[in-house]
Amino acid sequence: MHTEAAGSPHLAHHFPSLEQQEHAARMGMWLFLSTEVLLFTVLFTAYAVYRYLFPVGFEAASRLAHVAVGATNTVVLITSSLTVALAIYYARRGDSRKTVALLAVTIAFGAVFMVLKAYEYHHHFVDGQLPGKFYHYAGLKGPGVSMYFTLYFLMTGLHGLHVLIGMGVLAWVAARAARGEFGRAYSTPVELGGLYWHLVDLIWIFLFPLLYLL
Amino acid sequence: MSPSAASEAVYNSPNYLNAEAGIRSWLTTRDHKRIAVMYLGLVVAAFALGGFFALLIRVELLTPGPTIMDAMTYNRMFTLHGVIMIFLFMIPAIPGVFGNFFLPLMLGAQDVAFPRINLFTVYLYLIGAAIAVWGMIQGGTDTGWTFYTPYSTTTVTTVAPVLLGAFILGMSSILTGVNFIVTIHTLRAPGLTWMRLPLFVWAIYATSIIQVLATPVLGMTLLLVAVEKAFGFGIFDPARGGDPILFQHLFWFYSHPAVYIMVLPAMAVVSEVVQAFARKNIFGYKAVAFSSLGIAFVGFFVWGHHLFTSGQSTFASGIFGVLSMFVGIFTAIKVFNWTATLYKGAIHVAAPFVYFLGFLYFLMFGGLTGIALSTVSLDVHWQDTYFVVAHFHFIMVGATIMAFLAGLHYWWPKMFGRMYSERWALAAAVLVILGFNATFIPQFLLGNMGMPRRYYSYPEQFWPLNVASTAGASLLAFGFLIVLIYLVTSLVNGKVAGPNPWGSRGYEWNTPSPPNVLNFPETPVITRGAHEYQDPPAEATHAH
Amino acid sequence: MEAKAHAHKEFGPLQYVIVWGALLVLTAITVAVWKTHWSLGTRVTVALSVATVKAGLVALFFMHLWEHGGVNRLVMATSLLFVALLIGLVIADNATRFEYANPPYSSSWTRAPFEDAAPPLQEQPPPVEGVPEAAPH
Amino acid sequence: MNELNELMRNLLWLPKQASDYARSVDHLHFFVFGSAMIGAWTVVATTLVFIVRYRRRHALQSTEHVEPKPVHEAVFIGVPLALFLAFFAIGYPQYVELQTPPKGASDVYVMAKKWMWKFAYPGGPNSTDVLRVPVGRPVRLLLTSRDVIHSFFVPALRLKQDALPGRYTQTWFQASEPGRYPIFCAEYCGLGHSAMLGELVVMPAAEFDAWLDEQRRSNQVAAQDGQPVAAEEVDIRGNLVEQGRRIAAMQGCFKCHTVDGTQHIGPTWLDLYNRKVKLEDGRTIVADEAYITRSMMEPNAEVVAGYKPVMPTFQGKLSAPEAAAIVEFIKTLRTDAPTAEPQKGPIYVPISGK
Repeated sequence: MHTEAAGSPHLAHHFPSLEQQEHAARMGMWLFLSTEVLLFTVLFTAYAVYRYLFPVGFEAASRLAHVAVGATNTVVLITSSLTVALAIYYARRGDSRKTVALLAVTIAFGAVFMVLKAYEYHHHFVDGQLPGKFYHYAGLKGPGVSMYFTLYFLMTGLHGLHVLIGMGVLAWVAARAARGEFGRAYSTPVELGGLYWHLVDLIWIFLFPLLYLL
Repeated sequence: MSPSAASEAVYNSPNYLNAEAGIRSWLTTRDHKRIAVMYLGLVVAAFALGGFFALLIRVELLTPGPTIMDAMTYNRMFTLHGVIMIFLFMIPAIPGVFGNFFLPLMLGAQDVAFPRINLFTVYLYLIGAAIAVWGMIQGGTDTGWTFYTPYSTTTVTTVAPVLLGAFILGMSSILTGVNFIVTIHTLRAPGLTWMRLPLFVWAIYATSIIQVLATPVLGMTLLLVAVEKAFGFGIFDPARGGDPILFQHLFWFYSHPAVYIMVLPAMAVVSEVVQAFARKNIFGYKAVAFSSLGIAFVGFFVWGHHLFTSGQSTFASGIFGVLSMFVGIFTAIKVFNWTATLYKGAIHVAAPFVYFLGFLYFLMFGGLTGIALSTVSLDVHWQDTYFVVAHFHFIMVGATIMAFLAGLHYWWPKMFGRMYSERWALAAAVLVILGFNATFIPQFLLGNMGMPRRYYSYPEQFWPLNVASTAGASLLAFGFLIVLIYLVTSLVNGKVAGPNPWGSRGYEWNTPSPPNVLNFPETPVITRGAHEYQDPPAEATHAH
Repeated sequence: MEAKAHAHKEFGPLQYVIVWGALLVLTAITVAVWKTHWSLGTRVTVALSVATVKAGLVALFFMHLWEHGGVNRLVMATSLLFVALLIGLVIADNATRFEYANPPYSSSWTRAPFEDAAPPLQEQPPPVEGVPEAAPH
Repeated sequence: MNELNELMRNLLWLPKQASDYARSVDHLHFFVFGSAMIGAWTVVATTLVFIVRYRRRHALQSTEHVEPKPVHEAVFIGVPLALFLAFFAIGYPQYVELQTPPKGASDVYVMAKKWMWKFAYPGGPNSTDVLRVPVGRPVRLLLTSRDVIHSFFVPALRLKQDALPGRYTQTWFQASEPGRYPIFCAEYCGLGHSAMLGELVVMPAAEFDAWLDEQRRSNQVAAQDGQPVAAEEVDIRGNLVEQGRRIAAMQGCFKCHTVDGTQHIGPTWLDLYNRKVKLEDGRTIVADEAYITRSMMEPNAEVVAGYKPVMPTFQGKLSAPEAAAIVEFIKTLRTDAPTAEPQKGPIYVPISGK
């Protein structure tokens, strides 16, 4: 399978042409994204194990999640993925104005996501639906219930952290785009920032049904 | 490609050591060769520290009761030893030093794909090491390097800094892996097809895949332990429905492949050494190359053989047990092919070759005891005894350190332009190999007798073999000391090496010693595989 | 499919909007299925299949795997393989172990564990109480 | 055959085989060891022959290009794989056997805690650190732990099973040789890990039955862990000091505290009573009844300087009279009173406000 890569004309040039450098950067980013996937896999594995062991507790606890907010957040993130994909499209065509505008919209969507997330967290805090030993919600008790909230907070917390980092990265990219650094020849940072943002979206696509709907 | 073909200019231009002067030029360098030298200093320091703790442990075990320290100190000591040796030495040693130095040289490249990230990994290493060591001095973690829950989440000692340190070291390891994979994919010289890659590159490639895919799992798992200990979220807490075996699964999903992160680079080094000193191309290039990938791949399927006695299901133990047999095959292929490489060779028994022989011996016996350990019912007796300790020291200290020393001696003239004293080197090699056997063969027998590991005191029947092991350890330490002394003095008064003192035909020798800053005066064009020792040399005939 | 025709060209805004629309429709489908009273197994299957399709759309089109592919596809496929491996083998262990080696009062504790001589466990669990009928908000 | 078994067993420093299972595992061990040795030394010998035969004659000697035929690699893969799979094919069924207790095995509950073993038999009898089993009958062990993971290890049975907190694991064995065999804890569990020793006593079946019957009848045996001995019982047995010593032994106090002045994990009990002790926080305190009792119930509140706060609480595990009995026992441990004659009658001071 590796010989196929070797045969491609792309690798025949030794000196790092811009094209080759972009190829390298993109590949590095994909490798980094795969480490992110495996980082989350630990939590997905824990979720799978405890979901399997405590089906009743998890199903009951997941009904305490705010599905409407979660669904809204899904739409928000999907839409932000669209805007960031369009930003990359325009960055490649050297349209800085549209790129910056679309990136700004993406960051705004990220902010909306975080605000909605904070709203959910607030409600869970007030109701005592908290992880592990802090769980004190009187309305629902039993094996596995506090474990659901442990995983809920760990998974959404880590994801939220990634959203914040993604917003930071996109803001930095937008600032560079505003200075007109990107054009037809070079727009790699926009693309890499976009890849990161898509991954954040991709993980949420799985978190939403697992935590809210099952 | 031959030195004679290289332009005159490159020999007159400054080498990488002299190109710039001053501490600052080192701390901000992006030259892969200088980064490698920094790694060399760091990992040797870590090895000395970890080795010092190992000696203290052996002295404590000289008598059945308390000898020189109390139980708490002892428990901290073996944790320190494990954490330092694994995270600060074994994992970064060969990729960090030889990978960084020789990967671009073997690819005909000027540097790795992301030089700035490469420098960043050194700083991550330093930060991670500082946090971990500070934590161990401050609180003194007593969990063992395995951090098993619920012990690690309930112990009174400080665990969080060590977990955080290991996490940061993991990031360093991941970035190194990403860097190497991208470099191998994108920066090969013209004509350097995948099937012409030096075997060193193949094995480093396989190592990097494991680093990238396994390390994040460890990082997250350790963070979960830290969260659990700090906040009581209960994810591994048995009293809250948590499953301690889940921790073991997650931990070993990294830590078993991590064993291959430690041994694959060793295989990378000796594949070069055996060809250079037998003056012969490898027997079965494809088999050796692809078995590295095989190890990397199958190595991910076998972690459960650490859990045979943990309460894991019989079914799962069967799956992990049978898959473990397959991972042994890839190592067997390599051993047979290295041995067959000697056939019809022209063997020169110099220090690196002696270390190669030591490596072959330790890898074979370490590997076979590994197969014995994954024979499920035998493992039940040996699990968590000194047999396991001896087994993984055979692989890690035996095989990996032999390979590290083989590589260090083989490439020393290339890295620093000086020859070391061959006579001292041979004497030290023999001493190290003997001392190593004397240390760990008694530990195999202790394991057979049933002495569990991490024992501070022990019943009298284990006494004689423990004395033997401690005696061996002191011999081993003495051997390492000699190596350190003659290598350091060779920097000052060693004979000037010349570009290729071994007559090796590895690509990396087509540079002056030490190499100059930009490696190659012009991009080399590769027309033959590395280590072809036929006459006339292949490059002389490639014109037609 | 439409996308296939453009496989070698870069996607334009129109294609992105189409993918976006598909993602919204799929999200609606998951939520709708959640509201039905189908069996848990069916709902889990549908939810996870839909999530996988959505993730595939994002990866292939938004993340350009469709055009760039090659080694990056391999990277992603390999990491997903190991994800499946980790989850699959761990669950295989939990599902087949000695039933009382799983956490107390989990689904594998099918009956009251042992006779009088069993040492008591640390925590006596109540059954799951107060299960809400539907989403409270 | 038996001589060969003994020869190999001694050669490999293996302990006595106390069950048929242990013997069959050892036979696999010998097979693995033998074939591995033959294979490995063949490679070593080949290497040495090559080194001599193909030593370098001159510095720039050239060599021919040797490529393997597919058959070479097939042999390199096939031979070890066949051997390794044979190991697995023998070893795995043995493991399955070990994991599958036969119907009709008698149960023993094993509870591990820092740093002792408790064994409980159906119907109440229990013991600390000593596991008595009949020879020739299958015994199933159901293991659990009070705190962290421990591992029940009997080298003579080639048997090991982790004890997990809050849940049960199981294993079984059928001892074939009467005798006394050591039990180790094989999973690292803290300061007293290496002192967490036990003993397996394999008794003739009739003797075992008699012992168990007597235990069941006798009131001497304390109730299970977690159900403190009632106050009257302590009184009835009269000798409070002896009672204290016995309770201390049963609770595992001597894993960490000595009575002869030797320093161990915890402070020695010799001359402890009324001693002035320096605490971690710098205060000095007199070790009176109140302090000693507090140390049992809230051990980590006032830790003596130089010691680690590792003692588990005995709140709920010791009743007030039991704690008092231990205090009485400590009071008698004095260097100036070498013949600590047990006092008669209950003279403890009840602890109020507990």
